[in-house]
Formats: sequence, structure tokens, C-alpha cells
Amino acid sequence: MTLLQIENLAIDLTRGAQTHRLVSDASWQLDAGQTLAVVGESGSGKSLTALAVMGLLADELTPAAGHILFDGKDLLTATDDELRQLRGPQIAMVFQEPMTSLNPVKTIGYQLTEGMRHHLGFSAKQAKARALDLLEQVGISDAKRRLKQYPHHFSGGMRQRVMIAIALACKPRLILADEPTTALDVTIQAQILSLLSRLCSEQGVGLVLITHNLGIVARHARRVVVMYAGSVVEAADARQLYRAPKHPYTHGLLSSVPRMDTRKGSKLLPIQGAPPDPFDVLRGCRFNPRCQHATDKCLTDKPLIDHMAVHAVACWNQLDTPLDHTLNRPISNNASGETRNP
Amino acid sequence: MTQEPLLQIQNLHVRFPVRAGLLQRTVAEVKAVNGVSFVVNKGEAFGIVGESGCGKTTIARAVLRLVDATEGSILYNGDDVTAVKGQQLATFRKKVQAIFQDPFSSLNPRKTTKDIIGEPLRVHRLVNGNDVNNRIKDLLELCELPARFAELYPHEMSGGQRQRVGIARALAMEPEMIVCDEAVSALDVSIQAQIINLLERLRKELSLTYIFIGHDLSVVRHLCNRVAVMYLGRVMETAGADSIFKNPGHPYTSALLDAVPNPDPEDEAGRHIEPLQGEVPSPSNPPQGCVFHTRCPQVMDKCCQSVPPLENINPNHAAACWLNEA
Amino acid sequence: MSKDNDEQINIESAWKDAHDFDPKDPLFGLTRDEMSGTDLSRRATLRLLAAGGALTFAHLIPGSGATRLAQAADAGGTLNCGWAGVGEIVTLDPAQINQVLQFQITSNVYSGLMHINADLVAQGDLAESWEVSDDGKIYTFKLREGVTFHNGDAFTADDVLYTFDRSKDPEQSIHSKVIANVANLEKLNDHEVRFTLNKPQASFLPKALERASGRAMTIVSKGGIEALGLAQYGLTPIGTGPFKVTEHQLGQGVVLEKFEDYFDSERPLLDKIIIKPIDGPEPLAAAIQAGDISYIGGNPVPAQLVERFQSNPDLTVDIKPAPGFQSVWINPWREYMQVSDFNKPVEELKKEKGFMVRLALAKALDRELFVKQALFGNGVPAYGTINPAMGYYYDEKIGESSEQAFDPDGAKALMASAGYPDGEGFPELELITTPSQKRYGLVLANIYKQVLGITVNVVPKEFSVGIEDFNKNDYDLRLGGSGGDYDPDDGLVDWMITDSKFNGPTRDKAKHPFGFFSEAEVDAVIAEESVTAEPEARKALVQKANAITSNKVACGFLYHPVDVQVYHNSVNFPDESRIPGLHDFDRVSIKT
Amino acid sequence: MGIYLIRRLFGAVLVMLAVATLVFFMLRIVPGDPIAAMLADAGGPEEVAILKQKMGLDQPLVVQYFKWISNMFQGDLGSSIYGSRQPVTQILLEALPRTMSLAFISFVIALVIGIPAGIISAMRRNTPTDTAVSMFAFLGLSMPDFWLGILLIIVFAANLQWLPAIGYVPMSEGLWAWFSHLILPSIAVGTAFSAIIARMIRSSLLEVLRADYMRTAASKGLPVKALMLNHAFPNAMIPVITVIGIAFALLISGAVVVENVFAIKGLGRVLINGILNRDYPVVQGAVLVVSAFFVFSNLLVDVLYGVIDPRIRLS
Amino acid sequence: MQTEATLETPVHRQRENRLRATLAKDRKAQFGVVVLGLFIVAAIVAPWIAPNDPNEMTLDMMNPISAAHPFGTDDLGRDLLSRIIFGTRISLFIGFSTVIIALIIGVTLGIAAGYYGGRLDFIIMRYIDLQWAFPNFIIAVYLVAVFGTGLFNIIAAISLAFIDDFARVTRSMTLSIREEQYVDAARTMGFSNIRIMFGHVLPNAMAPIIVQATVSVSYAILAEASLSFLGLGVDADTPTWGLILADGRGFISQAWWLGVFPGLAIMLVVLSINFIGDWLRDALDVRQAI
Repeated sequence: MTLLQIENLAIDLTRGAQTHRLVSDASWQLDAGQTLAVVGESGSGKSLTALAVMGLLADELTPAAGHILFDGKDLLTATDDELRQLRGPQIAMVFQEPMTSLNPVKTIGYQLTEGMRHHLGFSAKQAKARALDLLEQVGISDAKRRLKQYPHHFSGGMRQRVMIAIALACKPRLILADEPTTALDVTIQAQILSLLSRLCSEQGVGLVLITHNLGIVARHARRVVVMYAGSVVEAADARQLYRAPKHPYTHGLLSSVPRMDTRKGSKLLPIQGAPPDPFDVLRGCRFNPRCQHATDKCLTDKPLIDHMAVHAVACWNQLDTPLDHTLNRPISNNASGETRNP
Repeated sequence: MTQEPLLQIQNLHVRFPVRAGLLQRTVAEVKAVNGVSFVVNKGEAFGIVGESGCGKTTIARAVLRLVDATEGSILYNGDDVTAVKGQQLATFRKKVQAIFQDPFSSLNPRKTTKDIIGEPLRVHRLVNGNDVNNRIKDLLELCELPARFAELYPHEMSGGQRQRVGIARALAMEPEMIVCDEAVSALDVSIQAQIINLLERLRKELSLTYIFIGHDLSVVRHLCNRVAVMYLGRVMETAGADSIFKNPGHPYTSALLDAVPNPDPEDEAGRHIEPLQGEVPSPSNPPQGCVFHTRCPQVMDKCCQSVPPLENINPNHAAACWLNEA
Repeated sequence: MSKDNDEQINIESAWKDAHDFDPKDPLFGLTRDEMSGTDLSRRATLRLLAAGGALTFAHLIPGSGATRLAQAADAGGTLNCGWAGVGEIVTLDPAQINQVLQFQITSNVYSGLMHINADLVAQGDLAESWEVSDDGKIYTFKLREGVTFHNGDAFTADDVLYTFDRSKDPEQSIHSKVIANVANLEKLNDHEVRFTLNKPQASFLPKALERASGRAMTIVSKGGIEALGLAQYGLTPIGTGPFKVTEHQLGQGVVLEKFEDYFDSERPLLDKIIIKPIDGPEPLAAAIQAGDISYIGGNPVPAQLVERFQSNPDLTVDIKPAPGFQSVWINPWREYMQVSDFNKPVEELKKEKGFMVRLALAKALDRELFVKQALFGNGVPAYGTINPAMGYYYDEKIGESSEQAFDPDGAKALMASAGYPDGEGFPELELITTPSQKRYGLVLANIYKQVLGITVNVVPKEFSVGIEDFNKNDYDLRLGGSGGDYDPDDGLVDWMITDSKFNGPTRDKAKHPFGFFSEAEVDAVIAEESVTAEPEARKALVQKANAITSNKVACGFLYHPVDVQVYHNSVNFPDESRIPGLHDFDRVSIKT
Repeated sequence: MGIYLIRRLFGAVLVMLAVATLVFFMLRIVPGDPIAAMLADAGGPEEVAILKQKMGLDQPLVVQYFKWISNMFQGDLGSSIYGSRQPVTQILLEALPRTMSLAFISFVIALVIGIPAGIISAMRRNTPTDTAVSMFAFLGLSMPDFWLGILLIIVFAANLQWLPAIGYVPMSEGLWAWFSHLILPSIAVGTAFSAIIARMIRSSLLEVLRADYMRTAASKGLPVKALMLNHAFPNAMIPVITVIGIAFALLISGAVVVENVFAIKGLGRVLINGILNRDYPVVQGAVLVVSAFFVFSNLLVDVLYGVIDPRIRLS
Repeated sequence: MQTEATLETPVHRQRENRLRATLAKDRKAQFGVVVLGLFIVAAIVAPWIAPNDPNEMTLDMMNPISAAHPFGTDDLGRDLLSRIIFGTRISLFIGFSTVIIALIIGVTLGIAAGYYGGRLDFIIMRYIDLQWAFPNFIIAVYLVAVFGTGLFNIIAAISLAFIDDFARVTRSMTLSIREEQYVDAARTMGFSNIRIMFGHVLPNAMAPIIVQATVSVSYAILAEASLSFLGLGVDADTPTWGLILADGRGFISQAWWLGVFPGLAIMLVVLSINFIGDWLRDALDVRQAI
């Protein structure tokens, strides 16, 4: 059953008289209880999409087109009140920066319980009981004392656990996790992510994992959406996508990452150039300046994506060569890297 | 690859006093680096990995003489540079340069590329006044930037471009060794690969020696010949890059490897991961014995009492763990 | 018209009568009975005033005195007063009082042996009656009985002696000279005292024993001083007057309350008087217009406000000539205007460069312009200490005869002969003023610039600071002068003799033998006039002294002020209380 | 919290001691020696010498200093050299309630105007209301307080006659009498203060509304009122409180000048009169009290800071 | 040579001319720049544009506004407009000179304290804390009491009073800039401390210092006006705005112009400077209280 469906979402930034489209044609969907990863580099629009789902876009940002269907209901046309009813008991979010995402002057207990008291009508006592339970679930010991403490008493990893507890507090059906571990050390990152995905699968909560880390995606997601410069360029099951990416960007991305299992001395094959500035006007495919396969068509026509497809790609010149990870290069003879390096 | 030691670090300690009160008395010490020894050979890339607070950046800063060593020595070409001053320090500074983590913060925002690269050339009279602009152009070219970038301010460049300017600035001093402190970790994946390739090329072309500080194991593995793994101010393990990650000799190294997901779903599906529990203790009050014992899945009584020495378990592979004693 | 004529005739006859006595008579042509008693008759007072030289035509105008009856008075109520041009009432201790605005208050708090009334007629205050000996040297006073101090102590002859001893001692009092003519004071019994004078003194009753302006014989409380200490006594003194001080915070003001045990059971009428010092004309005007205060006392009402108050139908404004003078003091010890010996004849002095400058500085004073610009017309040009309020002694011609009469060309010529043609080469001078007189200083500086081409920088200093500079002889020029000068002695004795109290009292006596002026002839003439009773003779002596001080430029005389009384129409201020320069509230009431 | 308080209190006392030392030595070390100048008023050289001996001024500076300090601890700041030679402590004790009253009412006026203005303009950012508040704030910051005082006297006291023009009436003479005399001077002093507070609240609130934790709170689906009251305001108040401390300096400086406009003999007028009268014992005393006032109100601010911000509380 | 970097996105000069760009949008700042500019010009050319000698007295006392006296005359018949124009000189001179002095001293102290840290920082900070214990205006008043009045003393007093503000701002900026990696880079390059402090740290700390300086100019002008008003100002007959107001205080209900125009002049200048300060704060992106 489809829990969340995003269709051709566009988000505009208005500054004075000027409008810039930061996200265009973002489309993906998520079934109940599933985990979806949204991957992309900074500026790809992945976080904005999540915020749009929450209805928490900053004032100068507006969803300009498309639909966000949650349980079939379009969130973009919902009233503020309706959205508030959804936030917490239906959809929750875990943010990137654990150090700043908790209110520094309120106790952990307060921040953990206020949602329950508001949405679930819990008494202070009930809320506290559930809060203790939640803290234990997310692996915080001595929960009773911890409830009375303030965020600055907590380390980054602990705060992120608290954030997860807050997200789970009202038993939502969907959690959007926006780069939840980027600010954390690898060992902590591993703790938090396995905790999050374990709790979600145990409790049947759908999880959208937004990240730039291809390793995390590989470990935690079944299905992957790749975003580039505000658009979805490819969406597929993780295994398929990693083995045989069809979009040159995805392909380049996977070839750029150093891996632990490549043969020593192998070469990285970076994508040339840098992502476009969101304020630039580009025609055609937004990846075309960096694409080695770009044709004239790519310069003029924007490729569209069929997001219902099992392996959806937005490209006029899709690739179909699987990658050889041990060499960190395509299996077949794709010469792009070799010719350029003397 | 030659095997003469260019840099030798012996029993290095760096402690930062925590002062408080009216008289600014030292009330505590942060033991950022706590008795570290290693050798960097000429022409190699030596990697130091570890989580935040493990002391890797402090080592880099001590080598760069940005912080003073509290104890121990840093021998460069056989000379102790921990306390040199004046002309000797100036000579040393010319030989060892740095590339920093943050491409936003590492370039003075008030100066153009030309000024940034030109300043050391002018101040140290590395080239004739008339040749400064040519040299700048050459350095930019070396870092794969066109000459027009000389006129730009940092905010007019992208992260990758800025990092290239930072590299060019370091190269302006014609160093023998470059300390790269998390030099690629702030960059997006696609840009990161470009810079890694550039660093590799420069090392070969200019016969540089690198100390590469990083937290991303795969990047360190990719770039470095030898690697040291640090935890809480101490070296846990050091060895060749291949051998340390293939056959880790310390539970911490294993845990790190476990924590790093491989960008390969099939691979990941086959892995059973038990994440390391707990958090890193405070460096102002490190645990007794092996500093890792509070989180070690294989902890023994002995670990809580005495510090395991860094001993060879193989030629070229040393680890500090009591498990290896057995 | 005819009425005016009648009045004129009456005044002339009264004037004649007042002066119609044998100057050698120690009792000034009065009988012993007329001189003794419980109060002086109008005729006796006028004659004594005439003998003392303090008689003015103002005293003679009918209707200006107590001839009009007070309206039916309502008792009770609180009178809010603003004391103009002052930030705080620094002291109320008679021995320390050096400002008119201070004894204006103490006149309501203390009693003296005598107190003048609105006609300047001296009346017994604590003196119930007195007798004068035939030679006019011995005064025997019967003191009022049953009088108590505010602290409950009974008033006796001992208090008179205590006050006398205190005032006589220059260490304790600044008024010792006022009673210098008293050879001896003895206590006859608890309610009788006897003064023995060195020589007859016309002003003894109305001036020396006067409670307000005299200050020396304002009866203080020994018990009060001992109990409170001098500092506190200066704030909340204890006297026998109609009001007692119940509260005094510096800067906040003084609160007077009706003294229930005052010896005259019909006075005072008011329950309470609140006196607030108000510095600055605008707050003063605002306060009386807003009704915060309904009476203005203290320093002279700022000249620019007079017209405004007159046009306000809610206010009563009463203007009288004020006894006093203001002048520019020129330090004779400054190199450029040095005069080390004033005894030389004027013609010889005029050959000295220092005197030339001095005279030029006095001659350059365009007094008409000054009065217009600085005082908005509220003042009279001055050429000496003797003021028009003194009437008889005032020389109306002095403006023409004096060496220092305004003469721009002459002043310029003097400067040129002193070596400073058009002021060239002359140093910049500092003119010390009080902050509130700063604009007067600016007008003066402007006049000097225009007439002499010299630069005078105005330096406003608080009175306390400026007067110290003056007393030390540490100034170039200073703007200042005197008030409450009813008698020629006030100007001449206090200011013009070598050992006058203001003549550089704290100067370095080795370096500066005198302060601002010293002239042997002036000293002699003044010594003579102050004991001369015969009016014509005294007038001649007074005018002679006045002329010498004017010609030899004791200072650059500038103007004589006017006395402006302002109060709200709701205040019933009976004419019998309208004593020029004083604000006695014992008969004042508030209309209901 | 207790230890923190004691430490801060100790620090404040130390600062005051240093201030006292500075105040003492500055008058004596500068060229020209105003103390000598002041004594010279007493008369000729002999009198000065006698007076110097009497006041202990012939002793070494350090001895004088310790004597002065020990006297100060006994509440003896010397006597005014002028008029009835009142003890300085008494003068200051009389002045203090006046300045405190003025400061208090100004403070209240500033808060009553500043806080709602700031909140409204932050909530209605970039609307005409916001512009109006911002213009008010700019004018308030730019208008000299003494000028405002004069204008207020002209309008409300002299012309409309609604309020008394000048002076101070102690509370013992009636609450309204006390208050009515303080309204105009307090507005004159408090306007700049309220402008600062309004601006600060606006920017602080806008900043807080952008904070990550506000987004977290919003993600819980809380109503706007709860977001503002429970999350935004407590955080927005933290920098505002710091600014209140800074603005206190403005308030005291304002009081010094405005007291002179309204003829209120508070600390400011005592200080200025002392200076104009060269009454240095009074000047020293007044400066000490003014800075004590300031130091301890800053201390209060710090404590308040601790109450609102738990991060400070336990450090 | 075809390189990877050349293919990166075109560069942006978005912060280029940011001052001008924000000024173009900020009407308050435009007002401030124009008004302050006019006052500065008026100060410079005062002798040529003032209709009268500012100290020339006439018997036309307290004459209302007329063609001959656009702002009326004062209580001594002096032309008020001319006095206000000449007053601009003193106000602006004191405003700018005090801030320049305070800035030079304060910035030097602050940068040294922040850069070297340790004992030097400790000593300088205690000094700053001590000065912090007095409100600026009270310091100025006290210094005037100690040194006496007069132009030089007033400038010295106000400058001294403002030192701590600059030292504080500079120190805190230095502390954060010292953590920037380009400072480390400069040290690695072997540059001298002086070169790093003044060539690398200071230019990057300038934004808040400039804003602080702007605000301080307005405070200095207000401080001078207040001191003059209290009788602690320059001298008795130099026309300064505070003094004109103080002198006019006794006459304002008969001659409102005496109370209004000098006050307006102060307010306009201070307002302009505040507008400019606000614009600079925005344009230079300085986050700071007040």
C-alpha cells in the first residue's frame, strides 16, 4: 500500500521579485513499513523535499507544483491545522544537526512529552511513563534522571537518540530522517542507524532516509532514489541501482567513491566539474555540462522520468553497463577515465 | 618508494591545560595526544585515522608547530623541531606545509587567489618580484586551475576550486612534506574524488611526502601506503594500508571497519554488524589501562589495569592490544 | 493729577521731616522716648533710616507701606514656593549664610531682636521694648518672655549672649563686622540685656539687630547646635521664628511647618511651606504656570520671564528697585592691568599702563546696551556701589562725571596708549561668571570685542568655585556684586575699604597686599561717613567715596538690579509683608 | 547555582574594589592634582598645609589609600567640602532612592513599551507595523534624552499642565505624587532603553524562529501559541537579558543627564554638582555608587541569565 | 589544458558591490548617507554658507523665523542657523575623532589580547572588565571631572570611555578568527605575528568593528551634547549643539526654535548614523546586539 507519494513536486525560492526553482520534478513513492533512501549531493533538493512533506518549508520557499499524497490525501492543499494534526502522530522527522535541533532551555523530558500531551491527550504521568519507555527503547540508560536534564548534558549521539525518541513518541506511520548521522562519528553513526532502522521495522514505520552517503544507503535501504540538482534522476531497487546504474550521474557517483574492497592502486573516476548553482538557468538536462555522454538533445530537452517504473531513469542516453567494484570501474571497456589520465 | 625516515615522532604528548578562576590556575588537563610514536618515510603517504577527539588533528598541528608538544620529540630529517625558533623554524616551515579541511575557512576571504598564493612568495622572496605572477600561474596550472582564477576571491569559487587554491598555496613554499588535515572530508563525493586524484598526482610528480589525516577509512586506504589508527590520544594500530584493513590487529580497528558501510547492497546484505556500544570517554580523564577497554567487546581484566604496548604482530604491522600477547 | 500733586507734597514734607535734625545729636533729633519703646514710629524709623542713609522715596509713597489693611486672612494650607536660580539651599545657619536667598528663608525660621517691616520700620521682634541712653551708646532691651525655641527650650538673655559671642568670633561667623561697633553686651537678668556701643550708630536698630539681612544677631539655639552638630544645624536649624524646619534635603528643598508655640498666637497663618530650589528659568516658569509652585523666591527672577509673567492673568507681578550693584571685577595683580598702588592721584595713575587698561575696561562698558541685551531692560546702569534704591545718597549725575562713564573712543585711546591699539597684543582674558550669569558674561565679552577689540573668554563656574577664585585673587575678570544694600555702608564698608570682607580674604598676603582695591583716602572717607549722622555731610562723604572708587576703578561698575516679586493670585500676600528683598510668610495666607 | 552566585558576587565585589582604587588614584595621579586645587580654596599656603595635615594628605599615597578604603568599608566616604559639609554617605543615601525610583519607572516604561513592540514587529515582519516600530526605535535611539525631557516639559507640564514639570516627591507623600513627578523624566530616560529592547527582541525573536529546534518543535505538530510561548520566547529572552544589562548603562547615563533637566537631586545631579563645585569627595562617592549600581544590576542580569538559560546555570 | 576544474560552474560575484546593492534597496540608509553627507559638507564649508557670524550679537533678540534668520535668533540676538552650522563642526569633529582614537587603541588591545591569549589576554581583559564596570558616559563625566573641560579633554575623555567597546569586539572577533584555518595556514607559512594580526586577522574582523565604530560615532555625538548640556563641555561660547540647547533652555517657551532646532540637528545626525550603521550591519552581515 502506498503511504507517501510525491508527484512532480516543484519548490520555488522567492527573493524579492526573483523566483528560483530549487526542486523540480521530484517524484517518488514509499509503501507502508518500507525504507526508502534518497541520495544526492548537497544542493540536490533532497532535504527540501522532506521539509515540503512536513509542511515546514521556510517562508521564502513555496511548493509551486505537483502533489504530496499521504494516505491519498494531498498535503499541499491541506490546511495548516490539518497538517499540524498529521505532524507527530502520522509523520515525524529526525533532523541532521543533533547539536542544534533540541531546545537548549527545555528539559529532555519536556521536549519528549509535549507532543504526546498535545496529540494523544496524555496526562503528565502517562506521558512521563511513555517517555521513560522511549528512552529505554533508544538505548538511553538511567532514563529517569535523564528526563530532567537539558540537551547540553547530552553528547551528539545521545541527542540523536533523543531525537529518534521524540519522532517515535506519537507512534507515527512515517519517519523522515534527514542526514541523521552526518554530524556523528562512524561508530556512533552505525549505532544510530541500526537503532533507527530496527525500531522502524519493528514498529512498522515507514522510513525515508535522506543521505549523501552511498554506503549507508547500501546498508539500510531496499529502494533508492537519486537526486541531482533538484530533480530525481534515477530510482530503483538498491541492488540493481548499485550493480548497473543507468544514469551517468549515478554511474559517476558510484565510480567516485573509494571503497574498502577495490584493488589497491586502482583509480577513482570522478565526475568532472561541480553541481550547478541553483540560481543558474540551465536548459535541457541539468547534468549535461558534466556528462560525458551528453548529446545535442541533452542541451535542449529535459529528460522526464517515469516514476512508476521499477527502474526509473531521467536520461536520454541511459547506460547499461554494470560496474565492477573491485576495479572501481565499469566491467566493459568504458574508456572515459583512461583516456583523460596520461 | 625509498625507506629513509623523513619524520620521526617519539613519545609525543600534547596536553592542553584547562584554566579557571581568578588566578587562571590549571584545574585540569586535556590529554589530546598521549604518548604517540611513529615514523613517516620519505615519499610515502602516511595516514592517521580515528574518530573525533582521538588526537589525530592535534598531531598534525604539533607537526606543523601550531601547538607545542608537551613532551616527546618530533625529528625531521633527524633534527628535533619541537622547540626550534627563528631561522630554524622558518627553514622547517618551508619544508612542511599543510592542506586544511575546510575550504571555506582555509582561505582568507579578503584576499584574491593571487594574494593568497603570492604572499608567501613575496614574504619569503621565493622568486624574483617580477616572476611572482608567472609562478602563481604555474602553481594554479599545477592544481588544474586556469590563470583567470588568480583574480578571484574565495567566495567566488566552489569548494573544490578553493581546495585547489589551498593546495597551490602549500606548493608555493616548495615543501617536502604536506600535512593534509581532513583535506577532502568537507567536499561532496564527486568533488572529493577529483581532489584525491590531484593529491595523488602531485605526490608522484613532486615527490612529496604526505601525512594524511582522515576519518573516512576508505579514503585513507585509497590514498595511503601506511596507516595509524588512533583512539583517545593513542595509536592503537599501525601498518601498511592493505594489511591493516584486511587483517586488523586491534578490536577497535575491527569495530571501525564494521561501522563503515560499503556502498554495495549485496555485500552489506551479507554482513552481520554488531555496532560498537557507548561513546568515547573524555580526553581530560581517559580510562586507566587500555583506553579502549570501556567499549571493547573483547575486554579482559588486564586491559583495565595496564596499558598495552604498541608491538609488532607482523613485520610492518604493530598493534597495542593484550589480545595479541596470547 | 491733583491727587498726584497732593502725594508729591506729602512725600516732600515727609522727606524734609525725616532729615530735619541736628547731625551732632546722638539721638538723631529724636527724643529718647521716640527712640525707645516696643516699636519705632513711622516717623522715627524714617528718621533713623535717613540718618543711616537708607531712606528712599519708595519708603515715602503712601500705599507702598502697611497703610492698606490685609484682607481677611484664611488660616491653614500649604504654600509651594520655588526658589529661583539655585540647585540647593546649602545652609540655613545664620553664621554661614552668604546668599540673600538663604536669609530669605531663615527670616521665617529665626527671630532677631529687631525686624523691619514693609516700610523698613524696625520693630521689636524678640525685643519687647528698649531704652536708649542720651548719648545714644547704651541700648537696654527688655526681652519677650514665654518665647520658646522649636525644640522646646525657653528663650532667655543667655541665648542673646550665646548668639553674640558666636557672631563676634570670625572663626565661627562671617558677620563679625556687623557688630564690630558693639563694645560690650551684658546680661542684666534672664530677660534683660544691655548693649554698649563704641559710638552712636544710626543703623544699629534697623540693621545690626535685624534678623534677616543683619544675620549677626539672629538668635540661634545653643541646645540645638550642640544636639545636632553644625552640619545638621545648617540644614534643619532651630530658632524661635514662626515656622520650624521639619525637613531639609539638599537639592530636594526645605519644608517649613507652622510653629504652634510662636509667641504671636495669630501668626503664622499657613500650616506648611514647601520651598523647592529650582535651577533654570524654564522649569521655574513651567512650575509656576503649571501650579506646582505658587510663589517665587530666591535669586532674582530671570529677566526674560518678567514680561511673560506680567502677561499671565493668574500671576501677580510686583517690581521695585532693588538695593544692590553688579560689576566687573578687574584683578589688579594681573600683569597687563596691574595697579599696585591706588593711592596715587588719578592723573598719575592714568600714566600707568596697567591703570590705562583698567580704565579702558571700565570705560568700554556699554551699560545701556548691556541692560537691554542681557537684562531685557530690567536694570539701571551703575557707576558705583550707591544704588538708586538708596535715594538720597544716589548721585544721578555720576553717569556723566565718572572717569568710567561709557566712552568707546576714550577707552580705545587708552588701550592704544597702553600699547594695544585695537586690542592688538593684548592677551585673552578669562571672565568668571556663575553659570546662570553666563549670558551676561557673553554680552560683556561681545562689548569688549566690539569696543576694544580684545578677546574675553567667559568661564562659568559655580558660585562656590568662582567666589573662591575671587577670594584668592586668582582671576582676570569676574562678574559679581552685591544685594540687600539698603545702607551706603553695605556697598562701601563691605566692598570698598581695604579690609572689607570680600577684599581677597584668602589671598596670599605676602604677594598681594590687598585684594581687588585699596585706597587710603577711600578708607578714611568711609570711616568718617559711617559715623556721620548729618545727612548732607554724610551724603557728601558717601558720594565722595563713591566717586573715588568709581574714578579709580575699584571695579567696572555695571548695573543696579530690580526686585521682582511673582506669585499666584491665590496667594494672599499682604502689603505689610512686602519687604523688598525678603519673603516673610508669617502673614501670608491662601485664598479659599 | 549557589556557588555560581557566590562566585559572581565575589567577582562583583572585586570589580568594585578595583573601581574604588581607580577612582582614588585617578584623582591623585593626574597632573594638576585636583585635590590640591580643592584644598587651595581653603586659603593661603599655611592654611593649606594645616588642612593637608588635618586630612592626612601629607602622608604617603598608599597610606592615604588604605585609610580611604578602610573608611569606605565603614561607610565613611568623607564629607562634602562645601556648604554645611554633609557626610558624603548621607548625601548619597538621600539621592539613591530618587535615582532608583527614576530608574525603576524608566525600566518599567521601557519594558512595557519595548517588549510588545519588539514582539509585534517580529511577528509582523516587513509589514507597516514593523516599519513603524522600527522607526520609533530609531528615533528613540537618536533623540538626546535631555532634549526629549525639555520637549516633554514644554508640552505636558507648561502647556497642557497635565503633569508636574520638575522635582521629586518621595513616596511617603503619596503614591501618585511620587509617580506623577517621575512620569516625564522616566519617559525621557526610558525611551532609548525601550527602543533598544524593541530592536533586540525583534532580532532575537527572528533569529530564534529560524533556529533548528523551532523546526523540531514545529515537526511535533504543536499549535503556534505553544511554539511561541514555550519554545521561542524563553530562548529569545536570553540575548535580550544581556542587552538589558548593557542598556542599564544607558539608563544610568540617561538618569545623570535627565535628573539635571528635571531638577531631581539623584545620583546624577549629585555627581554633576559635585564636579561643578569641585566637591571631589562627593564626586568620588557618586562615581562609586553609580558603578556599584551598574555592577550589581549586571550581576542581577547574570543571575537572571542563569535562571533562564540552563547552560549557564551549571557551568 | 582541459581540466576538471574549468568545467565547474561559472563563478558568482554575488557579494561584489554588496554595499552598493543593499544601499540601493535601503531607503533609510540612503536618507542617512545623504543627510550625514549634507552635515559633513556644511561643517566643512561653514564659514561660506552660514548667513551670519555665529557669535555676532544683535539687539534682535529671540526673533522668530524670518528670511534674514531662517532659524530665528537666540537670546543674545545671534543667528541660530549660523550657530547650528558651526556647531556641526564640533559635533562631527568630536564624534569622529574620538571614535578614531578609541578604535586605534581598542583594536590594538583587543587584537593583541585575542591573538596572543594567555597572560596578556588576562591582563587586558581585566582592564576591559574594569572599564566595563562604569557606563561609558559616566567614565566620560568622571574623566572630565579629573582632567577639566575643554576640547582636548573632552575628546580624551570620550575616546577613553569607548576603548573597551572596541577592545571587546575586536578580541571576540580575533578569538574566532584565530580558529580559522587561514590563520593556521599563515602561521605555517612562517609569517610574522604582526603580519598575521594586521594582514589576516584584522581585515576579517573589520565588519563588526566598522559597525561598532558607526554606532560609537552616534554615541560620541550624544555624549558630547550631553556633556555640553551639563556644563562639562568644550567652552562657554563655542557653539556646540548641546551648549546651544543648554543656553536656550531658559528661553524655549518664548522662543521654541531655540529648543527645537539644535535638538533636531543632533537627532538628524544621530539618526542618519544609526541608519547607516544598520545598513552596514546588514551589508557586512554582522550579528550583534543593539
